[in-house]
Amino acid sequence: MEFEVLLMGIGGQGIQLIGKTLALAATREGRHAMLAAEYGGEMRGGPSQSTVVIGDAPLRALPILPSAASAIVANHKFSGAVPERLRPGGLLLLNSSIVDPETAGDQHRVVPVAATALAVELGAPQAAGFVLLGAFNNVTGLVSQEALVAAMTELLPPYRREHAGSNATALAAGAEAVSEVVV
Amino acid sequence: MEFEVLLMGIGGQGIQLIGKTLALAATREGRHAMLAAEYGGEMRGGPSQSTVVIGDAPLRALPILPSAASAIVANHKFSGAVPERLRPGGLLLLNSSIVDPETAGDQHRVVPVAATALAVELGAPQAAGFVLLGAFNNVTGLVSQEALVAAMTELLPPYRREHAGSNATALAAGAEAVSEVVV
Amino acid sequence: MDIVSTDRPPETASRKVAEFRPPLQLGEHSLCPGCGEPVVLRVLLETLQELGLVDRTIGVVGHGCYGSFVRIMDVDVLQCLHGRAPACATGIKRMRPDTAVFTLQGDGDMVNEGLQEVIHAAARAENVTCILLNNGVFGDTGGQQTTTTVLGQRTKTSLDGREADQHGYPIPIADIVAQLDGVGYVARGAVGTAGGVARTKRMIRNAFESQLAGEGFGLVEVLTMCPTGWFVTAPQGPDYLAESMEQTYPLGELRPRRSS
Amino acid sequence: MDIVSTDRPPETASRKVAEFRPPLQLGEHSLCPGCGEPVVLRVLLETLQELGLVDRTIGVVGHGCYGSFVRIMDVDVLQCLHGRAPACATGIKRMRPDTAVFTLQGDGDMVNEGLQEVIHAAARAENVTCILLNNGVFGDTGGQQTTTTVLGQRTKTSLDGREADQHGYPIPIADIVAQLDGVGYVARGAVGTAGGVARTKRMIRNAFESQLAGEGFGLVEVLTMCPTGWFVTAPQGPDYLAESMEQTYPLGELRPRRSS
Amino acid sequence: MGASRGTLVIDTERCKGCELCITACPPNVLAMSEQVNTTGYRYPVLHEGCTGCTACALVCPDAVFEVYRFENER
Amino acid sequence: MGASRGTLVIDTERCKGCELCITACPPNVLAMSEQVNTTGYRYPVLHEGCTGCTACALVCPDAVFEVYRFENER
Amino acid sequence: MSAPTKPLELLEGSAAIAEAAIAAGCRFFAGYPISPFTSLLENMTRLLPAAGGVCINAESEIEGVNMALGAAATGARAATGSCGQGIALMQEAIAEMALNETPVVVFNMARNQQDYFQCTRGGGWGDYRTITLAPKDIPEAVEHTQLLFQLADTYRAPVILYGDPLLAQTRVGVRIDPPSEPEPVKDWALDGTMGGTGRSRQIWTWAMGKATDPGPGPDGHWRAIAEKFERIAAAEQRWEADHTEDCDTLVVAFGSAAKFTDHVVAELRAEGHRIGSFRPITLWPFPGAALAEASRGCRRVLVFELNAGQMVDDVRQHVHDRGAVRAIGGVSIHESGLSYGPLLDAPVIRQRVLDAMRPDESEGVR
Amino acid sequence: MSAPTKPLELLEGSAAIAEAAIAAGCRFFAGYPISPFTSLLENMTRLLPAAGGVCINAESEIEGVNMALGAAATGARAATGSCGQGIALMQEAIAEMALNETPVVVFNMARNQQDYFQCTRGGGWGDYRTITLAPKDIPEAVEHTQLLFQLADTYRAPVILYGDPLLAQTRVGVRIDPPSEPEPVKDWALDGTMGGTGRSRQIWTWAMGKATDPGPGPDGHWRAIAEKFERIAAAEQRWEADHTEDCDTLVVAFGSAAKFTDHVVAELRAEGHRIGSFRPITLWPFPGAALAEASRGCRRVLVFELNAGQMVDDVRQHVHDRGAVRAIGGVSIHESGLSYGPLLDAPVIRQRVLDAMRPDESEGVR
Ligand SMILES: Cc1ncc(C[n+]2csc(CCOP(=O)(O)OP(=O)(O)O)c2C)c(N)n1
Ligand SMILES: Cc1ncc(C[n+]2csc(CCOP(=O)(O)OP(=O)(O)O)c2C)c(N)n1
Ligand code: SF4
Ligand code: SF4
Ligand code: SF4
Ligand code: SF4
Ligand code: SF4
Ligand code: SF4
Ligand SMILES: [Mg+2]
Ligand SMILES: [Mg+2]
Repeated sequence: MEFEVLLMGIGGQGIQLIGKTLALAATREGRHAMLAAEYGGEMRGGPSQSTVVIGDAPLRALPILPSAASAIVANHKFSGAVPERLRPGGLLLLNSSIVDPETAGDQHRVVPVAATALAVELGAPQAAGFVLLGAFNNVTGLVSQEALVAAMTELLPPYRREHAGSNATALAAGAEAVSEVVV
Repeated sequence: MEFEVLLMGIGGQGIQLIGKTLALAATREGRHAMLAAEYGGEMRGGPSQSTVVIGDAPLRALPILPSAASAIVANHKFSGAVPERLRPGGLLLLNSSIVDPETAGDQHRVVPVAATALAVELGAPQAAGFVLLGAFNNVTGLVSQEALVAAMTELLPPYRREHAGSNATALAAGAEAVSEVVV
Repeated sequence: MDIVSTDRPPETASRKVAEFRPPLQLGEHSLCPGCGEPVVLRVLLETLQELGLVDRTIGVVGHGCYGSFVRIMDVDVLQCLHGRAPACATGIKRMRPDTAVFTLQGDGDMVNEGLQEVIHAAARAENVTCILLNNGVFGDTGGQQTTTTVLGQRTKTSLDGREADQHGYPIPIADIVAQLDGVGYVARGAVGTAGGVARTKRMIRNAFESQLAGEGFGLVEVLTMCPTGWFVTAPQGPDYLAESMEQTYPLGELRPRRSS
Repeated sequence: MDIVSTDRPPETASRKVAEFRPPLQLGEHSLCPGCGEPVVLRVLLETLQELGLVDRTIGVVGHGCYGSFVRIMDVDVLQCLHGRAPACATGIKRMRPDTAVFTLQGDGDMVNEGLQEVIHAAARAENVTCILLNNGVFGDTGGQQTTTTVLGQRTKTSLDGREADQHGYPIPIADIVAQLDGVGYVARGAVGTAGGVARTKRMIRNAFESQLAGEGFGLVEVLTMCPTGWFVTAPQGPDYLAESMEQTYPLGELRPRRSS
Repeated sequence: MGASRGTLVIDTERCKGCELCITACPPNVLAMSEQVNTTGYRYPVLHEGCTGCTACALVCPDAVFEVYRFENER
Repeated sequence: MGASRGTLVIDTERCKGCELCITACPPNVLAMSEQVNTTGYRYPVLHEGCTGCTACALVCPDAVFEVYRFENER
Repeated sequence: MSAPTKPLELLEGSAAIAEAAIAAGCRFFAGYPISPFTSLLENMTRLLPAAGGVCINAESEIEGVNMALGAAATGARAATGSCGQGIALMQEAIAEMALNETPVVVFNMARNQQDYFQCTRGGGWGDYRTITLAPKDIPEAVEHTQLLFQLADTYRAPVILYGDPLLAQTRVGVRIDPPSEPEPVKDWALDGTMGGTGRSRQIWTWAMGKATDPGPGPDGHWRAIAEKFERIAAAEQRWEADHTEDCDTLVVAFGSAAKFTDHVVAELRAEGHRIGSFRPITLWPFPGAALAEASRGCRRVLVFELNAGQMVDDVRQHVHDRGAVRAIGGVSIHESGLSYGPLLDAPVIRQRVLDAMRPDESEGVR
Repeated sequence: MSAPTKPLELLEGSAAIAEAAIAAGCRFFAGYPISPFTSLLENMTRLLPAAGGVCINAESEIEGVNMALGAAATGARAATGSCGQGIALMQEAIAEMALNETPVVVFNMARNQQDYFQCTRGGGWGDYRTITLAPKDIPEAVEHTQLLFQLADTYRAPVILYGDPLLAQTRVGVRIDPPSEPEPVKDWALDGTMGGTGRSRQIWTWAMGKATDPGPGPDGHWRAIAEKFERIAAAEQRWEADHTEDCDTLVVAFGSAAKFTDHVVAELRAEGHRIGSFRPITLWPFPGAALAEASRGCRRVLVFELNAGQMVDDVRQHVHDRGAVRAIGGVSIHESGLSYGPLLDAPVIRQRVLDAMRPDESEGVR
């Protein structure tokens, strides 16, 4: 089985980093992972998207997914493609601080997480993405929470190592926020 | 009818210039002419060859002649190709000051002209080629002798104009030298 | 300290002394916060306007972040191949001697890929004006080392800083060009400070005036901030420029106009 | 005046002080009478021999009349693309740092087609020796104007003489290179006179010694006669060289070795 | 800060928050806002004492400023 | 012309007649032949007075000369 | 075509081409010496200034082609040229001109026929093709030169003349007439006048347009370019076919080589062989339909090209029966490296054709 | 192939290729930034010095490729790369390396599939071909990278990897193993040691040799090279064919695009369509015989390539029934100009295939 995640936001929200974290965590757990960045070209600002696929055997997924089982939407600005690609009944995890869950329609299993608000609350506004990832991972159980923390830490460049702690807290807070959601 | 001439010598004997003279003379007379230089590349010294074709209608001749009706051979050094290309019975005009007519075989109509000796005699050692051309033209009657002189004069670069007189004399001397040859 | 309202022009008698953007700029650029290149675009367009060259100018633009300016410059423009602007400008100027022809190139464009083009054009005394936006990196491709990167600078292809042994020395193109015969005007400015911007604008004006007077090749090198490619914050840009780049590339007129 | 017999070595006690040709030259060249290039080949090969570099030298030869020297130089040699010798030499030297690497290029090769290569290699401080045979024309293609053709010279592409307005100014490449950081040694010689040949040889020796000492990029520009491309007779070559080329390109060490 | 000899119009929506204007202002009368514009950038706000020198406009890469000089100093 | 302090071997067949050696010779003891070699070029002939200075060999593009210096001036 | 009153001029091919180009309105030329292109450059140097044009001995091929691009961008008829190596260096710019639509004539005075792929498949970047005319002799080269300037302007595209040493250096009597068609109006050309109007001009391969007047962008623009090349492919195929009605053996060749094969075919026809000839005049667009037609019913299609087999790719794509195709040419280089070797000779070709026609020969695909 | 013990590394394609190259013994790399090649250059900058190699951020593509040529001439395993425009600038040198026999690996991290001609037909000069491998995904790119260094040395020729943005920038879990084959001995390489022996070495496209030991010269040498390329053409064709035994419709695609068409074909197979797929792995030598075989009996051969029609030339030459060929791809460019546009998407491709399979469709040649 391969499990696909679409990640969508705008530049600066850390979409690429949380995608990498998820893919690396799965890899470190001995699974197969693919992370495809939607090519933004050399235009600055604008959409940031990526897709992660995780499986137990060598992957067959395409680097441009025809459809996906789940999505994390951090910003509504460029998320027009989500409803198209997310399979009916798929998991749609929203940053409800920014995206109104009402707009998500009823095709998908919507899980709202007030990620930005939570992150600000934790004193780590840069970590909203990790709140979303922690929540997403708790809902899907894709990888272990420890693997996520380890992967996040590994990926931080030396001069950002000081964020490791607050990012980990954010991951935990995200998981916590959806702990009662039934998958 | 198209009439072909092969011209062969070594660099410095003026082979290219007499070829041009003949072709230009024919052109000025309103005929069709072609002058093809055998490509010597960027190697210095060595063979100098060209071919001239003259006709009354637009020419059909190839720029590399499969065979020719006549040849002017100013030096034996690289003339190996002549017997091959000159049609049996063709006219073979030799500079007998340099090339031994005995070596010419009996396939062709050999006309020896002591061009170098004649040119030196005339006090114009540079003009041996024009002696050969004058002789050749007299034997073949390809163009008028006046046309040859005019073409030669036209082709001389300004700083060599002083040779015009001695070249003309050489042309005449060549014609004279073969005036008794029956074509 | 009171905050002054700045959402509309003052109602008291006043004179507008600076405009948002020059009339020749057709829209917004999309360059990074703190980038120095749009500043040069602005002073260039202002200069064309001020010299009355609007309807007889042809620009040739190379490849770099400034490449996107072709969409917002309201002059006839050729977007050319990377590095080749001086050659294209030559063809243009020779066929249209009455126009003002300029190139807009970066250090990667002019001093890497197209070093040959600019030196040959200068020696050929082509009567065109080349404007170099020197930020010491390939900005557009994400911050790799160019030939003008200063020693010690970290880039994505000089990870521990540019080292002379491994990566060679920076090339001061304006100094080289200034020494060639055939050259009418060469200067080096910078846009890290307001004074620098003003002086740069005068240099660009001098270069065009030199072209109009038929004095030969003109080059204005402008040091510009590239916080993204330098891996510094935008506010640090001007200081970094002054402390690193200006040390290697002193500012000033390297070849003043003959007439002046 | 008696004519001395010169068909065999003298029988009286004597010492041979000049050899027909250096042992590293494998055969005759096919260049024009009075060409200066074979003289440089000779002193180059003699120098390699004298410095004991015979079995650790790699040459890179460009395109020009000297290109045919690859057939007669008894050293490992790459005949490279027109203009690209300094780039090829870079790859070679970086992979074989213990060899002596040189390029042999003409003015057309180095200052036209490959201007960029040589300047970049110099700025990169590549530890190689470039030898420029500057005759101010494309000799091999029959005498067209190069960037080093002096003003006033007639060529097949400057029929009334090179005119600055139309054809631009000559580029003094050695002077440009001499000013770059990263450079170990730059000199300009000429082979029109015996003294010039001797001095040129010393320059070439200095350049190789500089390379062996790891001092950075070396360039020796040698002015050579090209009677064919200059449309003068062979005996006129040296005078023409002195009167026209040397005026534009003064001889000497433009960047002496640091150690000297 | 003395009286203002000039003032600005600041098109805050265009600002990208690079702060070049802040350091460029000779009398130091510009400061960055606490708020962000719709693109998410903080932008400069003007305090009393502007001289209308145009330094801010000269250095701003994003053409955020119009500068006015008062006929009579206020 | 003084006595010869040196002498040459001239490989006349290699000569291309460029005359560079003639002008290069300091004591002016080289002159071009009247004859031509088999390639058709005139070549240098040596007169008395050679100093063995090697100038001719240095300038000759065609490696025509070997130069000898006598142990004792003749 | 030519006025009967004007006398013939004995011109070297390069001179004839230069005169034809100038008569066609060429006003800018930039080139770098290389054999056998050099003589075209020299003739342009000699002739162009007198015609009010500019000829630059460019410092390199890359500078030459980009100068020509710039000149063409202003609307001037512009040309450049070189051969093999130099054209290789120009490939980036040739692609650029195809994609930014600047009309430049490129004279590839090649050393031989080994650059067929170079001309017909580019090697630049992106989807583009270059109209390539391969004259068989100098009078045709004159005609093609003028046609090429017209085609370049008509389609706003770079175009190529595929010449060779025989075309460059042979002298024949020719007449150069001014071209019949007038130069098209070029409202797209950069003349500097549109600044400040909000509708200033832009030449750009990505065709993104101005902020006030967006262009199609690379996707739309490159698709439009591809469609243009399809139109050209349909409209501009040129060829010559001889004795193809009843032939059994068809000889396919281009350029100078075709002049030789034609000669051989004529000889063999005269001797009673059912042989015909087909010559693509446009190498691109390759006259595929005409070849299919001409080769219908042929048992053998003999491809003679002086290279290791390049045009044969196009022949195989279009010939009626692919199994009938046989390559009878080959690499053949003069010892100087700069021209054809001994294979370009009528008797040699005749022998190759006869060998291929031997009934005992198996008729395999090569 | 890969040792089961070694864990997977999550690597960006460019990083995986860089590691594979270094594992294969690459010790010299020179390149110039251009998207999407830049990341390969950056990874080489990061990794090569630690492996004892040299990575130069060359000042231009021309300098980069000639540095690599020089490095390879000494026997080092050397590589360079770029995409479209930069590869265009390298064409002269790529031809040179083919003709002077210096083995260099060229990474064409292309922006799309519009450079098929550029890779397969050169555009340099003279008769040469370049072995070109087009991996469909990153694990295959790793394998191909190592294979290419081996092929380059085996045949002493430049070779190309045709990548794209998906291969350069996607991250997957991969394992890089050292290559199984040892590096061949290179007695031809210039090491400087042969000076003064009378047998000093020479690398030269014209192969004229030394005066004391003449070489074959251009005629002989280039004919030998042409024969070498014929040998390569025969020996090195690689392809993948699926469901071709009984298929009615064959989809032909290469590189990343084939990954998408395979997906669509598998879907349609599962739905009962008699459809198969054919993927040339070597773009040159094109696996013509295998395609002829695979397409035997097919009513439709659908060529999907993201360009205006380039590989279709090769398909037409070799496919069993030329009349069955239809192009279903096209130009499709991302708005940035730097990557694929919307056509590279499984649902879109599926639709195009279904449209082409509609029975009412006329089965014409495009
Ligand atoms: C032939 C070629 N090589 C490489 C590129 C890729 N490229 C585009 S922009 C750029 C960097 C330009 O740097 P610079 O000119 O300094 O401009 P900046 O982005 O720094 O303003 C490069 C290398 C290209 N477009 N063409
Ligand atoms: C790319 C390329 N362009 C042009 C040529 C043709 N070419 C061969 S030699 C030469 C002239 C070289 O001139 P220079 O280097 O000055 O040498 P010289 O013959 O004067 O000694 C040229 C232009 C070539 N070989 N390659
Ligand atoms: S990358 Fe640098 S040059 Fe490019 S827009 Fe950003 S700051 Fe400016
Ligand atoms: S053309 Fe000039 S450079 Fe070439 S061999 Fe002759 S004299 Fe020497
Ligand atoms: S105009 Fe001058 S004083 Fe006023 S805000 Fe701008 S920089 Fe400061
Ligand atoms: S300089 Fe301009 S863009 Fe930067 S902060 Fe000031 S107003 Fe904003
Ligand atoms: S060695 Fe000296 S003196 Fe003797 S001939 Fe030669 S140049 Fe003259
Ligand atoms: S210099 Fe040499 S080649 Fe020239 S004339 Fe003297 S001996 Fe002969
Ligand atoms: Mg830059
Ligand atoms: Mg020269």
